[in-house]
Amino acid sequence: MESKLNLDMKLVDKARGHAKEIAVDIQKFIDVHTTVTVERTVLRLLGVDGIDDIERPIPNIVVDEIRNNGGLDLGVSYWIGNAMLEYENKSPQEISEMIVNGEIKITEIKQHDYEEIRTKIFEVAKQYIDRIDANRNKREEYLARLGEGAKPYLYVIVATGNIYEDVIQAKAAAIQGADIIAVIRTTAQSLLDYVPYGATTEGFGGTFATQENFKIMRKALDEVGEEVGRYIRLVNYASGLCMPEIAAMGALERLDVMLNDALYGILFRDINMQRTLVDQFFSRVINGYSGVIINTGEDNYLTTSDAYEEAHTVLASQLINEQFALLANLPEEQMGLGHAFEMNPTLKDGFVYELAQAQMAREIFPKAPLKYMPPTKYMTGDIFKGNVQDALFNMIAVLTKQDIQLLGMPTEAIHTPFLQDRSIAIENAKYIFNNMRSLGDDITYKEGGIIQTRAKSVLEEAEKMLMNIKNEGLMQTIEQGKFAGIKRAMDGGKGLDGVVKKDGKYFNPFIELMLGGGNNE
Amino acid sequence: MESKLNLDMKLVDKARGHAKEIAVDIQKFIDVHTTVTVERTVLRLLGVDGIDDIERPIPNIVVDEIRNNGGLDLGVSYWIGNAMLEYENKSPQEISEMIVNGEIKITEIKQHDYEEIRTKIFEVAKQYIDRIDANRNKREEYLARLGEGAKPYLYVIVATGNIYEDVIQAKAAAIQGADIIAVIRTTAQSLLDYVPYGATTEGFGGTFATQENFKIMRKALDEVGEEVGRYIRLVNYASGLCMPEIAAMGALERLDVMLNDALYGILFRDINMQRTLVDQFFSRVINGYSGVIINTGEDNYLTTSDAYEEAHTVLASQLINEQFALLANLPEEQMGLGHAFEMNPTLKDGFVYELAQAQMAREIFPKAPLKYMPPTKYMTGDIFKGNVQDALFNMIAVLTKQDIQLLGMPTEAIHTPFLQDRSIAIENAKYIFNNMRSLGDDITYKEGGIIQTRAKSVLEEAEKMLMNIKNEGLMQTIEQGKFAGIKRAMDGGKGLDGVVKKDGKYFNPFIELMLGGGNNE
Amino acid sequence: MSNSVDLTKIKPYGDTLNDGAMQFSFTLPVPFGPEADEAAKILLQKMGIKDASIVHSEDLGIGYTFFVAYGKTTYDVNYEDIDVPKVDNEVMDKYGVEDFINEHIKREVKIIGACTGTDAHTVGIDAIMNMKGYAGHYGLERYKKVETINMGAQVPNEVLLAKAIEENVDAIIISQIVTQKEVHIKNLTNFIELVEAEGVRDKFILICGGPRIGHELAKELGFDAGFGRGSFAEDVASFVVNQIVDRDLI
Amino acid sequence: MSNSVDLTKIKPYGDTLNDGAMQFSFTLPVPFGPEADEAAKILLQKMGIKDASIVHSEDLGIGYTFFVAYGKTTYDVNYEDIDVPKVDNEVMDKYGVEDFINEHIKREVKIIGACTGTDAHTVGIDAIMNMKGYAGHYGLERYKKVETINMGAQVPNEVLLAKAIEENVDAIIISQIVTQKEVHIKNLTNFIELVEAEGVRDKFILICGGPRIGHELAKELGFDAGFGRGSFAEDVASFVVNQIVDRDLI
Ligand code: B12
Ligand code: B12
Ligand SMILES: Cc1ncc(COP(=O)(O)O)c(C=O)c1O
Ligand SMILES: Cc1ncc(COP(=O)(O)O)c(C=O)c1O
Repeated sequence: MESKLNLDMKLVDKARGHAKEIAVDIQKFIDVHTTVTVERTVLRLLGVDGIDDIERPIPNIVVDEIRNNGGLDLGVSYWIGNAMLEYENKSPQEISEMIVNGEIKITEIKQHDYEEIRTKIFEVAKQYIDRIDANRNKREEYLARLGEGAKPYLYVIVATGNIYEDVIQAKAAAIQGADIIAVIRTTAQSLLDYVPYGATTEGFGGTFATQENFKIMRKALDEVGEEVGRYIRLVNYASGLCMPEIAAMGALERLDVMLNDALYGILFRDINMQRTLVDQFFSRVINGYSGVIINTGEDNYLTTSDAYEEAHTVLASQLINEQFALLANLPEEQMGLGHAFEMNPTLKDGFVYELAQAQMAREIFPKAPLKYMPPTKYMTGDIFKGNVQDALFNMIAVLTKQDIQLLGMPTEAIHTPFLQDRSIAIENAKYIFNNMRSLGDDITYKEGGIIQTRAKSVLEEAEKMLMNIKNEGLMQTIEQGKFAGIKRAMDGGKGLDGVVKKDGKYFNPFIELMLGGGNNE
Repeated sequence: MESKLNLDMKLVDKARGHAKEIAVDIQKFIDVHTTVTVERTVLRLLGVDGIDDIERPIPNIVVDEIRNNGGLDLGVSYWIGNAMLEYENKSPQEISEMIVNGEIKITEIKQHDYEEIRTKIFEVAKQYIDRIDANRNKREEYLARLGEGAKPYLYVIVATGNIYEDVIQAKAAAIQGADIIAVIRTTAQSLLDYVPYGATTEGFGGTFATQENFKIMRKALDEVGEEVGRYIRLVNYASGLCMPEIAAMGALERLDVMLNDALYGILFRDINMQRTLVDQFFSRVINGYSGVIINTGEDNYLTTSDAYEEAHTVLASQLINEQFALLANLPEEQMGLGHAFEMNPTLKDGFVYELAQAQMAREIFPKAPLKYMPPTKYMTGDIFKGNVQDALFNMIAVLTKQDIQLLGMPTEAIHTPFLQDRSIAIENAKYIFNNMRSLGDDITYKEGGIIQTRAKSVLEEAEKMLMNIKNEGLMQTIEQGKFAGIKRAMDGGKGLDGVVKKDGKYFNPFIELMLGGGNNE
Repeated sequence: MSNSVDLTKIKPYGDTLNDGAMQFSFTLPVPFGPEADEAAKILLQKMGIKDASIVHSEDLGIGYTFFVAYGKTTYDVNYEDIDVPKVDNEVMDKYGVEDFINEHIKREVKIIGACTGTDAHTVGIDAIMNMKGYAGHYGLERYKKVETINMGAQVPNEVLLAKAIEENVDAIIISQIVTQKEVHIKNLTNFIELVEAEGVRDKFILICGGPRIGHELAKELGFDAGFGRGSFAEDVASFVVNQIVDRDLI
Repeated sequence: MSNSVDLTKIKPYGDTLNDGAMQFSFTLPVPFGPEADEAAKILLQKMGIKDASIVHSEDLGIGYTFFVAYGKTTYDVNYEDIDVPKVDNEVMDKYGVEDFINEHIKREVKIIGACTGTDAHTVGIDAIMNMKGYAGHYGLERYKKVETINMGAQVPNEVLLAKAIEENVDAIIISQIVTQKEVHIKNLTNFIELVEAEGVRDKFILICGGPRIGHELAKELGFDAGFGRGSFAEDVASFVVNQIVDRDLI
């Protein structure tokens, strides 16, 4: 792609270099730690599922049992593998049920040969890896057979709280033209240190993310996809205290996009940074391997800070997220880095600045399927004006070739979308994407004009910020409130007690398998 | 202004040359004809006004009397002047009233010396010319003292039928940010061969254009102009069977803009072409002299024909209108040539083609205060989408620096504007004009891209069309249905019987005074 | 599935079945402020809206206030009881109509059309009558064995009727686009009165059309059929040829 | 002038006084078609709308139809009868509040704030409390002689109250942005219950705020005041300092 901004690519490389050092530094910490949800994820990927009679998820019971007995530093793989050697013909699920029923004390079983344990576990793990491979292939088959909508993809949310009502609305949206459906999670699910179970029909401002709900919606979208002759992608939210578990569920149920960003959890959910950075790594490994696009949450910064003043923090964060993703072997083509149209509508030339920002993201991340978020902060109850704000947002997207367009709703400041709001939003986007389709290719930006100058200055500030972070450390920078003006302490927030330092013998078969091979290179 | 379209200016000159020949050819016809409304206009400008007891306007009674007695080829100036020599100390108004009352037979009075008649009439005429001069100066004073809104001016219509209700709505609009208020005429007034009298409170889809209504609204806008600290312009509609009379009323009541286009009347009102072309000349002389911006009706073509297919007819007509205006001594700065945003919203790249068209108009008529009309044809009852269509229209205006933006209403396909519709429309325009203010200056169009190519081809077609018209004659071309696909016969339509061939001694003091001098050069 | 609609009691749907959710916008002639919001809310309550919420209010600058509101209606509608009168013949395409004429009528069908009264909007009637038609549907002029006379805009009712009688047409079709102050109703009613006064009501098939006209309204006014937004030449043609046969006007 | 409003009988204004004109949009769970339009019209008629006109209807793809409509309400509202409870002290600016404290209270005023329950929207409470404030209005933190404790988001009611008691604050201010399924009502009611159970209701000035909260609602729930969209720190501060004096909490 030819640069329309005349960006200083050397400076981009420099900034990227800082980001890499920042990520590598954190990775050192990640590599020597595991967490309760990472271990529960391993269990899930070994086929462990279900709840006990007071609705506690079995993976939680097993991990808690091991942790309470001081064995989590070895990882659940070790203990389950060990038990499988002891009780031959028993699956991880059966062994887990035995634990739940109090039939065995897993940490007290005789410890078998380490290599045999590994071999045993890898056998099972590979079966589930096959299932993920199958999902990945199935997605590709669908895409080859049905095709997909043109970019920017039209992405809408459903959020009724009731998965069956969500299904109706998702199908309607697909018929109207949506390419991607996200089922918004119920308020505060991200703070639960377990994943609820089964089909659910109640939630606040969203629907519980459960494996059964994933399955129900996946089926519905496959059906409607056949009907409309387009593959319809499904999104859910991983960020939170169960990041890798939800990623695993997504991989098993063929979700296509997963919101996945530790920084989001730290800043906007007050999740402990150590915990969620460790969780993020494994979740990204899973997403990367299973062909799931991740979406990062830079857009959120601009809902609290000013989009004009703090534009560089978005770029800085995107660059960091890119490096974290690369370390998890997640290819650029799956990096749905986030940004947002949050310029104050009363700002003279606000649109022009926003155009610069969006084009800059496009040029700095040419292969990434950028996720572009709609105006939210400056939306009001004036739905007529709101629809125009959304139109301008759609224009920027088509002008700068964004990939994933989370459609703005005229009622953003009022309620989660009504059926008709979604239809209005889709109509808006379809009109603009078609009526201005080639405009972006037909215009160029004046040398040294407002757009080029703005992009240049944002890039410079981002590079400076990254250099500082590199020098001070990412965690320290967050402690100082450099992102979104929010300060979070290293030891504050939720979930720190779920972080465990690994033993030398710790192993996680999935990280090894997913990073090492598969159809991902 | 630097050309962004890389237009072939030689071809523009060539097209303009054709248009000039076309206009000059018609002017030969115009110069030897007068019409009943031209003569009524002369009376009005000599101070004749009022109605009789069955509400017939006095100017009509006088002109009909003269015409019925075969004297109209000399013009009313001749007869009134003659009567003034006969009845000294009587004003044209008093003489007219004597005619109305049957006290005198104006064509039977002894005929005085021709030069004395002229001198007499020129004396009176000059008094009214002074009044027009005073209005012009007053406008300039206001503009100097209060200033005006930034371009594109926000132009909205009021159309309640009730002038007092119109006043309320016009004031509200000005407070909300409108710069120009047009009082839409009641349906079919343009087909009346007289101008109604007095303040009116009933109309269909509009309010009668009367001198009293002009006065009432002018006063209201001057008041609200003081309140908001901006001069608020007032518009009415001249085109129709009373074109020059309304222009004269506008000049006397300080209107600022006047819809004024013979082609509109011919095509859309089935007014006879000979009649209205003669009327147009005098009306433009008046508008030109009194500093009133005229608005031409090319936009209307696109409400019946397709905006993509027939774009060149708009340009051809603009060039013809320009030449007609120049022949009437109307300066470029007052030529509000019309065009419209009427591309089919389902057309891929429709916006891009429209951008080409609007930019082309801008570059070909750099000094003209272009009047840009909103989407109407493809507006539907979907007011949410409608507001987005209007937003795109506003974008093109600010990108291409249009001057007079007739704001689109979300309810265009439903009803004449509600108070709230106008507010929504003004909000829309203010948002976009500010938020994208400098975008036009910051972008350039690709050499040989869609925009440049489109402008080139429209220009070429327009030049060809003008060459054909030049060869065949304008009236003949209209007979063939070359504009808006509507055929009108030379002798068809309304008002032909009001056309009169001038006698060698005919004179019209106002044409001589207005073309000859004043503060207009 | 949780969602099963009771058609005898339908209610608006926001995001949950029968939530009754509706959006409103309107202006009240009272000054911007909390009292204005309250007035807007009370109005909605009177209309049977519960949980009325004024989500936006705006000062219109002259002591009037504009509102956007949401709320939930307490009313429902029995959908099963609804019976909308409709043109009941099947719509044939151009070739179908031409075949029908050849087979059943065996002569030219003559249709006169106009946009009457002060109405100058010809695009609609042209869409139906002119050669090129509209949105890819050819107009009546292009139909074999159909002769058309399009009198254009602003045609007085008297002139149209006189011409129809003179030309001995089968059908008279009238377009009315402007509806302000019910001018279309007055105009169409007047036309029917004229036709009846002339004693020729049974000779003609009378049709009107326009964006605010429906079959039901047309019937009420004394026409044989009415066609609203999105009608095409084939709708009119199919109706006319069927009527000629049904009413034995062959 | 023709236009004179009778405030005891106000009606919506479209383009003529008392025309009653209103705009509606809503979805019905019935398939697109003339019957759907008719159902929409009947619903509006039940709501007291005359001349209901469905100007747009759209197939939502799942047997549901979306409508845009206009019509004229037959109801009116007596504006003169309206009495909206409002915070009745005058609003002072920052300097006014500071002077008021120096003059009448002569000690530090302590305010604790939080966004409670599951609500994570801190922008509103930050706008009131944080140094930088909002839209050019400084936040409470910047007021001299005002000490603030901003506990941030998702604070359980119990934790907030315990901290308030521990710190012996004057006022507790709570933000609630999420209102789905009336979660804000439940949450705020629960807080009042806690305060009463602890027997400390009279010790504190209790305030809540958020885009869907008004003074009236707040009073109903048992708070001393409520502040909606567009409130600033000075609104809260003025109320608090006045209450301290009026309720003799000095
Ligand atoms: C184009 C247009 C014009 C053009 C007309 C050019 C022409 N030669 O027709 C011009 C610019 C001249 C014009 C002028 C005016 N217009 Co005008 N115009 C429109 C506009 C933008 C589009 C109408 C149109 O062409 N639609 C496309 C056609 C294909 O659709 P249609 O007419 O509905 O026809 C279809 C069906 O209804 C049906 N149909 C229609 N007729 C018939 C007849 C039969 C027999 C059958 C079977 C079917 C049928 O079939 C057609 C095809 O599907 C509308 C706004 C809008 N977007 O609707 C305003 C609109 C109709 N105009 C309006 C007004 C008020 C005027 C003026 C009176 C304004 C004024 N005061 O000066 C003037 C005067 C006109 C007059 N005396 O009638 C109002 C009417 C308000 C109302 N509800 O009464 C509208 C709605 C705009 C508005 N919001 O103010 N207008
Ligand atoms: C920013 C934002 C977010 C950010 C919040 C970041 C943060 N740190 O605050 C993020 C991205 C994290 C977020 C997440 C969610 N959000 Co949110 N969010 C918004 C958004 C865009 C803006 C809110 C805002 O900041 N407004 C600006 C501030 C200044 O205004 P304000 O809050 O009204 O405050 C003013 C007054 O109300 C008053 N005030 C407020 N509080 C108080 C307190 C006191 C004591 C006083 C005196 C005054 C006062 O004074 C303030 C200044 O004038 C709104 C949409 C919108 N445009 O309103 C949605 C919105 C509020 N969010 C919504 C939802 C549903 C969510 C989620 C639950 C979605 C989900 N399922 O994941 C999540 C989870 C959040 C949770 N658990 O609470 C819905 C709420 C729907 C409803 N009516 O219940 C909205 C309306 C969007 C929508 N249409 O869906 N959101
Ligand atoms: C990256 C990311 N993850 C997750 C979420 C949603 O998480 P929660 O369920 O906590 O609202 C968001 C919301 O905007 C996000 O941006
Ligand atoms: C040039 C011109 N004149 C006049 C009019 C209005 O004239 P009438 O009163 O005939 O509707 C228009 C309407 O669009 C116009 O474009």
